[in-house]
Parts: sequence; structure tokens; C-alpha cells
Amino acid sequence: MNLIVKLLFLALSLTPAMTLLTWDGGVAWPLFGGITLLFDLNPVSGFFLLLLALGAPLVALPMLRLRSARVLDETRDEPATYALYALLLLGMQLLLLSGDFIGFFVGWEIMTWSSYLLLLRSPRTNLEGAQSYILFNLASAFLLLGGILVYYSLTGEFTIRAVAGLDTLQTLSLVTLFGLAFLIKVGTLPLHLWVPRSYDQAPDVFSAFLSALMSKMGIYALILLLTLFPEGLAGLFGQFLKGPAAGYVLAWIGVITSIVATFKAISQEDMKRLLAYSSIAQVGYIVTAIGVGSSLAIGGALFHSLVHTLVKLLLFIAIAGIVLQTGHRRFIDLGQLIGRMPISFFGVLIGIIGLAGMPPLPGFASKYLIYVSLLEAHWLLLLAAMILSSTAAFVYCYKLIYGPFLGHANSPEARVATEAPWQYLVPQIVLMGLLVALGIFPGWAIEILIDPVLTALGMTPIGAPAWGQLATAYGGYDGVVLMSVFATVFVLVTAIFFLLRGRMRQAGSPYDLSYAGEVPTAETPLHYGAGMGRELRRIPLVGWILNHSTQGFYAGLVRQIQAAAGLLSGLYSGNPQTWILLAVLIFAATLTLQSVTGA
Amino acid sequence: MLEFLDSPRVLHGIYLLGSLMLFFIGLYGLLAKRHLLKIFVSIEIMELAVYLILIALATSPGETAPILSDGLLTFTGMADPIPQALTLTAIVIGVAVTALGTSMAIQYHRLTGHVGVDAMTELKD
Amino acid sequence: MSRVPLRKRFRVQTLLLVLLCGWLLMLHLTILLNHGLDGLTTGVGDTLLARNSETASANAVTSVVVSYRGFDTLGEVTVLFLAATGVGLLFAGGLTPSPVPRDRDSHPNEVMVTGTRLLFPTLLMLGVYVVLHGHLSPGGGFQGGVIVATAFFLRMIADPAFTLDHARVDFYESLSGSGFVLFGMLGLVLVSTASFLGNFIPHPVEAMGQLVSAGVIPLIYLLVGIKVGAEVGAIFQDMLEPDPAPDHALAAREL
Amino acid sequence: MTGLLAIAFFAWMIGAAIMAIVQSDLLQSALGLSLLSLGAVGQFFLLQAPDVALTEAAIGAAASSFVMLMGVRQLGRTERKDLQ
Amino acid sequence: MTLHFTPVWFIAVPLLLAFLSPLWVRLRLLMPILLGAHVALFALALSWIPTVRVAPLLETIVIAPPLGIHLHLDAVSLLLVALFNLAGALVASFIWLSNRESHPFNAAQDRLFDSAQDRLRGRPAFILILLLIAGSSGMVLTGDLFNLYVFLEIAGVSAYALTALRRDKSALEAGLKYLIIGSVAAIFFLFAIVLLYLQTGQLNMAALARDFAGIPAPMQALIGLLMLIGLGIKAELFPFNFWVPDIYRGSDPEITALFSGVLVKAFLFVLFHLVFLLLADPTVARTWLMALGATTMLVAEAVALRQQDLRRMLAYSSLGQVGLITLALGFASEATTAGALFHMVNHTLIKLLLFLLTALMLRRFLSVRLANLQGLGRAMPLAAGLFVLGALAVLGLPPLSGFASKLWILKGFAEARVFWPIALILLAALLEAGYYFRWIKVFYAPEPPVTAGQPEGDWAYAPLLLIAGLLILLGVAPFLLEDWFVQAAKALLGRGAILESVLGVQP
Repeated sequence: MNLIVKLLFLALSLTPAMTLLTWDGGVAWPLFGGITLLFDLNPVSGFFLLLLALGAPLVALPMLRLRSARVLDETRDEPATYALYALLLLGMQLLLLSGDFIGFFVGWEIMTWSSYLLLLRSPRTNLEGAQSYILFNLASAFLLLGGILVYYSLTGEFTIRAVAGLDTLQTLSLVTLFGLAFLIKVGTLPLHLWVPRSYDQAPDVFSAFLSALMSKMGIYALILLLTLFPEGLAGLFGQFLKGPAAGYVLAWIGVITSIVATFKAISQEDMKRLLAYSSIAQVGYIVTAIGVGSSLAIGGALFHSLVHTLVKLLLFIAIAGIVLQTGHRRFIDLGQLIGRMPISFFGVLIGIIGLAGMPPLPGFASKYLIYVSLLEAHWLLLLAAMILSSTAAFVYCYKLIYGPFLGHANSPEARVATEAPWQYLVPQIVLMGLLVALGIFPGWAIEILIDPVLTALGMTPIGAPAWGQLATAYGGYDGVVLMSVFATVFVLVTAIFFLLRGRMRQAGSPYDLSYAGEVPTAETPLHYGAGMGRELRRIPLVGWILNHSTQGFYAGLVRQIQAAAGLLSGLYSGNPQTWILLAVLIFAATLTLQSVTGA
Repeated sequence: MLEFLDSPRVLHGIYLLGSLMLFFIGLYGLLAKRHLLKIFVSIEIMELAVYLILIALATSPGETAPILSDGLLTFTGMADPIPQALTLTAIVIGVAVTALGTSMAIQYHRLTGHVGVDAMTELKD
Repeated sequence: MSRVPLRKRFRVQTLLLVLLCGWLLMLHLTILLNHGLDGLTTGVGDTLLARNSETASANAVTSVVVSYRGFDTLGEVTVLFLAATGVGLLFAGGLTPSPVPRDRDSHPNEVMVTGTRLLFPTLLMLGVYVVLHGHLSPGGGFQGGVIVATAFFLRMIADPAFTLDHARVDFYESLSGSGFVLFGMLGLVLVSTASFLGNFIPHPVEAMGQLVSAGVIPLIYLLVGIKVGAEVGAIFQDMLEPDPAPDHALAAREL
Repeated sequence: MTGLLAIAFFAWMIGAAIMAIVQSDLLQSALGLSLLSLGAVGQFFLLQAPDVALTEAAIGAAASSFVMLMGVRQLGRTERKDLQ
Repeated sequence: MTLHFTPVWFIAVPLLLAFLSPLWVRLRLLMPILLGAHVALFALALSWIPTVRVAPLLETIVIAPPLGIHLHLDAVSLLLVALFNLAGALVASFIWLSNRESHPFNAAQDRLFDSAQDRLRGRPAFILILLLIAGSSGMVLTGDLFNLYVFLEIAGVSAYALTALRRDKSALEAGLKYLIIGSVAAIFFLFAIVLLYLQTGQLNMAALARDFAGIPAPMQALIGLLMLIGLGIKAELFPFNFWVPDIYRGSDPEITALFSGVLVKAFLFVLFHLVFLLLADPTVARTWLMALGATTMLVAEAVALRQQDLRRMLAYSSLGQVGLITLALGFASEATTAGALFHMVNHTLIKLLLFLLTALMLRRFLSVRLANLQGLGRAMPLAAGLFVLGALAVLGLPPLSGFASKLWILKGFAEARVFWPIALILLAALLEAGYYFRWIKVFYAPEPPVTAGQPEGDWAYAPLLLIAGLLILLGVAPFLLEDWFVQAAKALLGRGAILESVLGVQP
């Protein structure tokens, strides 16, 4: 019985892939009053559906083992989880396939609430986390609906297609409503509050899905805006340097998001929170690229989406495996897992290389495209800021690999942990393979995956001289060569390491501080990751960023609304005479008004 | 001497004034008195005032009761029967509601010992 | 000492309420005296009055109440029925835990009991008369029904041994109520009237003023009389029956 | 004549209504209500509405007063016994 | 002698059944009759759809309008009557199917009150529920103003008595409050009817509509205000709806489901029916009503944020939806009206679902305060799941039916390029999400709850699952009923058609 449920679930997780492969022709579903839902596949949605098709089964596999055998839990509510996951996939497919805004909204909402209910499945979810997730996402959805209705009132239909002949005010209101909605979903800076909380509190495997795939729906929607306004962001306020002025604002939003999120990520003590902030930062890059809006930039954005999906799936699943096996999530409790969980180690290693955008892996290629597009637009300040954030990202990447895998094991569980179960390892291996393959053949990705999308958007395709090569006007590289060089170097270094390993000094205990002048106690956090945030706060600007958060603003807002509610609820006092008196007073006032004005 | 009082407009005016005074005396009682029975009394007074307005203003002086008796052969020159019928109905409804309300008040008093509306705070959150 | 400001405040509140009501009275008077004085010139009432001989009921109010607006009357009887149900619900068993028989404030004296026994049939007769002559003279089902109920009520007050059988009251209530609806349905079903509450019994105008006239109207009024009598009687009895001593012990335990 | 009678009845009724509302002895209050109903009976007779008058007498004066009396018996005679 | 199926059956049959209730008690048929009557009347209503589509059905009682009373069955009243009887059938089946074990109350309470279910299965409850629905149907059907008042009182008195059904302190308090405020509302309404009659000499609504314009303006305003107060109290509009949470909190949730699902809808219909019918140019009244609706919605949704008792929370949510419906009906374009009628149907179904679930929870935990429902999702997974479904539907999230109706309303506003109601509706929905999801979060808290009461009967879920199925079906395929709603909206807005069909004159 249980097995059948699980197999069925796996089969369901393959539905996006099935849809992608077997889709033929559009489907129309009449709703009412002339509203017809149109579903069809186009290159843009096809690209994102590909991501979903890739990710869905890879997340589904570890979902089969959500609880470790050590935790005794008598409730068997997995079928509900599976059902919600299937609903979520359904919603996302609806969203991607829909050719009209109502279908888009339906998919968007199904995605929102089913993911919220999945979020509640985690015992770690607290009220603030859950509420901020659903309220931000619903705010986004309602803004979207507002935008859709404005669109409808302007065009008289719900079909998603280019609108023409709007004046600035109309365009601005549309762009603001849609843009805000999508930016909330993407999680850019002032609107990101829900992201770290939910990625942190969600069931560990599901965080992978949230970060890797759901945030991409926001990206898809932002790109959709380009379809809606073919003259792009440039049409709104003209040019700034060599790029669109409106896009310049968007690009800065993206870059600031990525800088702040990067520093936030560095200061985290918790693996999942770190990954959450890193997600925000990475999505910030994509937003920047969309802001640039040139074909190179959009290509870069799409490529980076692809890479980020793969990387975040890999990292979150690997981390979920660690959490499953050890029960710990903070760096300070972990360490020395390199020997005990080697495959996870490689997973994280490959993941952070991709995340940092270092050369042999495709993260480099995508970031390279974005840099080049910024150069093309002559937005050099932005380029510098982005490089700053990109560089700072190395720090948290390093933390991610050092914390759990190297150093000392700081908790008993970490000392006895074994490799994650196969459900966690298979996706990791697949993802590693994909990342390496993409690293070798960046040109293939551009030609096969990205260029059709660009063509469909009406942009010039980037093109690639060969499958292994990436070429831009500012130069390119050959992935095959690069990968060979790095692989050779890696093999050499590893070989040397193992050859020399016997002579290296092994630290006996975590408190063996031969080089320090002080005697630690058991409370001294000797772990590398500990206290990094504290030190970061000494840097003037970074300290300011880390000390301020939007949380206070939203908490204040909630307090104000609650106070207003309390004030209003005073009206609903329980005395019938008060009710009657109020009614009579209103009656008298209106009648007086009437007789004064009417006479 | 006081013939002018019997002219239709004046008569109607008298009834209007009197009934409205009754109505607002009832309203005052409804708003000022806390005792449940007093509230029901006030409601009855208000209802009565409304019936009076209806019948008084629908009847012109000189009309007879709409009943064929003692030598009357046709239904002419009679008071409008509809307001009377409506009032009949409304009186019975009013008394039914009062009876129900009083029963509730009695039960409420038995359970809590309270007799006033301002003591009803059980439902407050 | 501390009561003075309280009382003062209380007076201010009263004053304000009086002012509010007075102001509303003023407003209503200005509107109504300006626009509402002329009474009715024409309306459905006059038309109905002119057509009243169709029903052959000497009492035009009765024909309106029972026939033309019989639907209202059915609803009104239903409201009374609902109120009786509600009162019965509220006073139904379970709330008077003391098994002691009813203990009145004062025991009725012999004169009163005898007097009531004499008055009882007279009142009953009067009630029945008023009901049966509803289509001829003032009065009818409601008034007669209440008179009958009052007769029983007086017996109940005067004579502790006298109680109404609940089941029988229910029976009359049910019979008369369903009879009313069935009469209505019969009017609907019969081709000659084809209207709910239609007057399907022949009612020649010539018979107007006689006891047997106006077709279905006296029958329905009789049913209304029984119904109203039973409802009001039930309400009276329900309100009279419960133990007058408020059961504070029970209430206190629940608090 | 009608007008005078009407005014007299109204004086009677308003007095009864004020009595019904202001009296803190609830028995007096119920009595006020009956008096008010009696006044209304007179008014209805005056207005050529004998049916309504009879109804008001039977239902308004008798039944309604009875209901009030039952209420007074159960709730106590004084108005403000728990509201001081 | 033929069997005439006429609208009068909707009223006559329940009355007959209620009057015959001692017979059903003896035959032990109360519950089957209660269910059967509503199912039969629902089926009867459905069978009329083709007829009514052609022309409205006029049922004369004794004498033709405008002299007498008539029942007016057009698309919109048919819709509402069908809805009311459906709601009655659902509640009846829920009461019937709930299990029979008595409450484990403490001893004192045990002596005081028989168990909740037994009370709901008794003869008084049978009569009151049957007539509550009949009264609401009558209000919707009748074409005569005073008859409307009578039905208003029938529904009102049943509602007062039903509120006090539990006979404990809170139920009696709620019943008394309801009775007082309801009577005051009825007096105001009656006063308005009296003035209307005195001014025009008519009681038939169509005739009143014809003659209303002849009334002097100050009088019109007075009558309108009196009606607004009377019906505003009954229909739960903002400055007059302070009684609602107390009453909903004090009565049994099964009963509250009917108040929120049936009674309010009937009063809303009456209010708008009168506005659209009496006023040839209802612009001013519509503006007022839209403002009232918007205020009702926002205030209720804001206050609901702080509620700790599920019944109170649902009461405020109900008020919020009433505000939304008022806002949409007040705008009175065909799309918003159709959407609002659709939303009425949805809201009835949703509130039935939620209140009946509350009844189950109350039975299980003896309290429905937020703190007592921690971890409900584990103790009653199906109930929690259905609650989530209901919450999603009331918030208007796809693919549930609330979405379709809200979209319809919003689309209507967008078509007219009026954007402030859209913004307010979306803001209100966000506030609503704020509290519904707070409750859902608490339901799925990991700590298991303390169970004190008895387990719910499995069969009680059958009507709830039926409602859930309907919500999904109407959400996925609203086109099934689309035509009906459009017809109903046309009927509600079509003043001329009503005047013509009743009086035979062109306005």
C-alpha cells in the first residue's frame, strides 16, 4: 500500500516532464462570461517547464524519506504531503502553460497555497514564518490580480499578448502592479522578508523546491512582462547610457538585493538560512540582468536561472541529507563530515563552485554573460557593485564547505553520522553530472535552450560557435578546454594531498589549540563558522546593513493594524442599547442632514 | 366652539402628534431603561404608536366602520379595511414576539439573576 | 458622597436622550405634517371595499383578513405558533428540578374559585360567539380565540387543580393549523378557484349577513380561532407553570 | 367632538405610557401598559375600527398584560435591584 | 382536480409539515421529514428553471395584484429559494447524521441541558428550522410589502427562538439581544411600510414602484432611511451590525450556519430588491449602499484579526462577505450583480461548511477558542482539511468557487473602469487571509490538542464532503450555472420587466 502510494507519487512528479514531452496543441477551458483559459506551450514557458520537469522528480525522490529512522513519529501523514506536492506541480504547470492571465493567476494561486500548506508540514514552522510567507505571497497575488484587472480594463481581454497604444500613466500603473507582484515573488530587497523565514522553516527537502523552482516562477513572470511590453523597459522613460532607464532602477534593485543578501548570508550560523540568503542574492543577479534587458542580458538571466536551479537543488538536497543524518543545521554543531558523507561533500563542493560562479562550472558562463551585458550598456557602477557582491559570495561558499565537512565534529551526532540514504544521493549525482556537462558545453545550452526563448521574445539569439564554446562580443572561452585544465589540476592536487596526507598533523581534539595563547572552555565557540557575523559587523557599511532589517518595519505595520482592529472592535460592544443608540443617532444625523439640504 | 378640531387635517394632525409622541416616548424608554421588561414595554408602545398612525391617517372623519349592519346595503363611505386588517395582524405578531422575549427574560433571570441588558457580558470576547 | 456625580452623570445622559428623542420628534413632525396629512385619497382599500360583496362577508375587515389577505393571516398564525413553540421550548422540562408541587403566592379563596367556575362557561360561550360571527360583526378568530384562552387561563389561576393537557392543546393546534393550510391548498387545487386560499364554497351575495354565508371565510376563521386559542393558551400555561422561586442555587453552581 | 375625545384619549395614553416607562415599580409599569392599551382601544373605536379595538382589548390589554405580569412575577417588582 | 405546482408550495408545504409536527414526533419521522421536505422543495425549484427562463411566474393569491398578495417567481428568487432549500437540506442531513451519544458535560450541566444533538433533533428545532427557511423563501418570493413584513417576522421569530435553543446563559443572552435588536428593526421597517401605504394607498411592490416617484422628496427620504435602518440591521450592514458577533457566538453553530447562509441572504435580497424596484433612479441609494458595503467589509475584516473564538471570527468573516456582496450589488452593473449573486451562493455553501465544522469541533473539544484548537489537524484531519478548503474558498483562491465569483465581481468593476472597489476588495481579502491563515497555522501546530468531548460521527462528514465537492465543481466549471446567474442579475435589475409582468404596464 505504502509502496503503491510512493510509486504513484513518483509518477506524479514526472508529470511536468510528460507535459513537456507529449504536449501537442492548445487546450481551452471556458470559465464564465467570456473568460476562457488558454493553455499552450511556447518557447519561454517551455524553458521554465524544462527546469520544473528536471527539478520535480529530483525533489520528489528525497521526499520519500522525509523523516530519519531515528525520529519516532507515529503519524503517517505523508500521503497528504504527496498530494500537496502534486497539486503544487499542477499549479506550476498551469502557470507556465497558460496563455491568458486568468489561467496564469489560477496557477499562481494554486502554487501559493499548496506550497504554504506544504510549509506547514514542517514542525519547525512558526507563526511569523508561516504568516509572512502566505501574506507576502498573497499580497503579490492580489497585486497581480489588480494588474490583470487594469490590463483587462485597458484591452478588454485576458490573453497575454503585447499591448500597444498605452499612455505613460497606464503603462506605469500596469508595470508597477505587475512588477511589485513579481518582485515580491522573486524576493528582492524590501520585499524579501518571507524568503529567509520560509526557506529556513520549510521541510528540508522542500526548501530545495522553494528556492530552486518557485523563485523561478517569479523570474518567468518578470520575463513575461517583456512580452507584454515589447518595447521593453526602454519605452517608459527612455535611455540611460546605453540601456533602458527604467531597467536601470530595476537593475539597482537587483544588485542591492544581492549585496545585502550576500552579507546577510555570510553572517548566518545556520546552513539553510545561509542558502536562503544566497538564493536571494542569486536571484538579485537575475533581476539585474532582466533590468538590462538586452538579448545578451536576458540570455544571461535565463542561463543563470538554469544554473541556479541546478545548484540550489544540489545544495539544498545535500544539506537536507546532512540534517536528516545528524539532526543539526547550525555550522557550530557540525564538522568533519568529509569522510563520513563523501558524496554529499562532493555535492556541496560542486554546488558552491557553481554558486560562486567560478570558471569550470556553468555559473561562470551565466555570470559572464550578465557582466558583458552590463558592459555593453555602459553601466559600470552596477558592474562594480555586482562584482563586489559576487566576490563576497566566495566567503559564504567557503563557509558552506568548511563548516559541515572540514574542521572538527562538534556534536555527538556529527561524529557518528553516515552517508545520506540513496534517495538523497541519486539526485545529487544527477545534478553534479548535469552541472559538469553544462560546464563543458555552455554553447550547447545557449544554442538549444536559450536561443529559442530569445527568438520567441523577439530578440537576437546569442549563438555559439561550437557546443563547447561560449562567445560574446567581448570574448569567450572554450568549456572543454577549461574543464580539462581544471579537472587535471584537481586530480593533481587531490593526488598530492593524498600522497602527502600521512605526514600532515592531525588535530587530536577540538580544544587542542597549539597555536593559541588562551585556554578554551567548553563554551568557547571554536568552530570556524561561529562569530563570523559578529566580526563582519565591524566593517562600517556592512555593519549598517546587517544591523538594519525590514523586519522591524513589517512588525510595526502589523502592530498598527492590530491596534486599529482593537479600536474598531470596541464598536462591537455587547450592549443592545448601544447598538440601537448608534443606529438612532445615525438615523437622526442623516435625517437632519436631509432636511437641512433638502429644504 | 371646538368644531375646527374635527376638520380632517386638524384631526389627522392631532393623531399624528399624539402617536409620534407615543412613538418617541417608547424610543426614549428603549434607550434609557436597562430592565428587560421595560425594554419590551417600550417596544410595545412604539408598535402601538405605529398602528395608531396607520389607522388614524387612513381613516377620514365621517366614515363608518367597514361592517355591513343595520340597514346599510353597500360598502360605501366606510373606513379603509386594509389598515385595520394589517393592524390586526401586526398586533398579534407583536404580542407573540413580546411573549417570546419575556419568556427568554424569565429564563435568563433564572440562570443568572440578572434583569438588565447592561449586565449581559457573557458573550464578550 | 460619591453617588452625587454618578447621579449627575445619569441625569445628563437622560437629558441627552430626551433631547435626541425630542429632536427626532420634531423632524418627523415637520416632514409628516407637511406631506402626510391629507390621508388616503385612493388606494387598494377602496377598490377592495367596492368589491367586497364578492366575498359575501358583511364584515369587510374579515374578508380582507381571511380572504384577500388570508396569506398574511396564515403567516401571522405561524408567528404565533412559532412564539408558542419558542416559549414551550424555553419552559420545557428540565429547568424546574424541585419536585414540590406548584406553590403560589396566595392560595385562591373559595369565592374566587366559584366565581371563576361560573364565569368560565360564559367566557367560553362569548369566545365561540365572537369567533363564529367574525364575518358578520366585529371580532373573529383572533379575538374569540384569545377570549377562550383567557377563560381557560382564569380557571388555571383560580383553580390549582385545573391544568390543560399539553397533548390535547398540541392536537388542536396541529389540527387547526394544518386545516388552514389544507383549506388553502384545496382552494389551489380546485379548478373553480385555482388560487391558494380561494373561496371554493359557494357564497351567494344574497346570504350576506346570515350566519351561514361567505363560503369558506367563517370556517377558516373558526380554524384561526382554535389555533389562536390553543397557542395563546399554551403560552399562558407555559408561563404560568414553572416554579416561581428563581433557582439561584443552580445558577450559582453554573457560574 | 371627535377631536376633543381624541385629545383626551391621547392625554390618557401619554400619561399611561410615561407611567409605564418611568415607574420603577414594575407592577405599576405593567398597569401603565394596560391603561395605554385601554386608551388605544378607545382610539380605535373612535377611528371606526371596532375589529382592531376588540383585538387590542383582547390581545393588547389582556394577553400582553398577562405576559408582563408573569414577567414581573418572575423577575421581581423593583426595576433596579441588580443595577445599582 | 389537478396537482398545481406553484410557488406557494415553497411556503405551504413547510407550514403544513410544521403544523403536523406532533404526528411526525409520534411516527419518529422528524428528521427524515426535515431532510425530505428541503430536498423535495430543492428539486421542485430546479424543475422550474426552464419555465422561469421564459417568463417569471406570477402566483396570485385570492385576488390579482395589485389588490391582493402575489408570489413572484423569477430567476433571482428561484435561485435564492433553491439555495435556501439546499442549505436547509444540508443542515438537516448534518443534524440527522451526527451521532447520538450525549455530552459528557459535568453533572450540573447535564441536569440542566439535554445534549446539543438531541435538542437539535427535537420537535421545536424541527419547526423552527423548517419555518426559518420557509420564512426566508417567503421574503424572497412575495410581491407584497406587508406580506414581506409577515415573513420577516416568521423568519425573525424562528431565528430568535433558535438562537436560544441551547437554553444556557450565553444562548439566552444571544437570544434576548437578537430579539431586542430584531424587534427594533422590525418596528422601523413597519413604520416605513405604514408611511408608504399612507402615501400611495398601495401595498403591492410593483404598484408602489409605480407610485413611489409621486411621493414628496422629504417623505421619500424618511421612508428610505427607515427602511435602511430596518433592513440594514437585519442584513448586517456596517453601522447596524454590531449585534452579529454576539448572536453568532451564542447560538449553536448548526443554527448559525443557517443565519449566515440563509437569513442574511434573504435580507440582502430584500434590501436590494426594494432599492432597485422602488427607485427609478437609484444612483444616490446605490452610492450610499456601496459606501456602507465597503465600510462593512473593511471594518469586519480588520476586527476579525483579533478574534480568539472561532464562531466570532466566522461571524466577522461573514460580515466581511456581506459587505463585499453589498458593494457589488450596489454597483449594479450586470456583471457585478451576477457575480454578487454567485458569491451569495458560494458564501452560503462556504459558511455552512465552516460553521458545521465548528459544530464538530465544538462537540469534540467543547470550546472553539484558538488556544484549544492547537494541533487540530492531527486530531481531526478531515475536519482541518475541509476547514482549509472552506478558508481558501472564502478568500477567493482558485480553483475554488469563491474565486470565480470574486473574479466575476472584479471583472465587472474593471469593465466599468472603477478601480477603488477593486483595491478595497483585494485589501480586504488580504486582511481576511491574515486571520484565516492564522487559524490554519494553529490547526497544524505540532502539539496534539487536548480532547475533552466525544469523537464526531463519521457520517456527519457526508454533507460536508458534498459541500466541498460543490465548491470545487463550481470553481472549476462555473459556466454550469453562468446562464442562471446572468438571468438572475437581469431579473434583479429589471425594474421594467417586473412592473410589466405584475401590472401589465410599461414604466
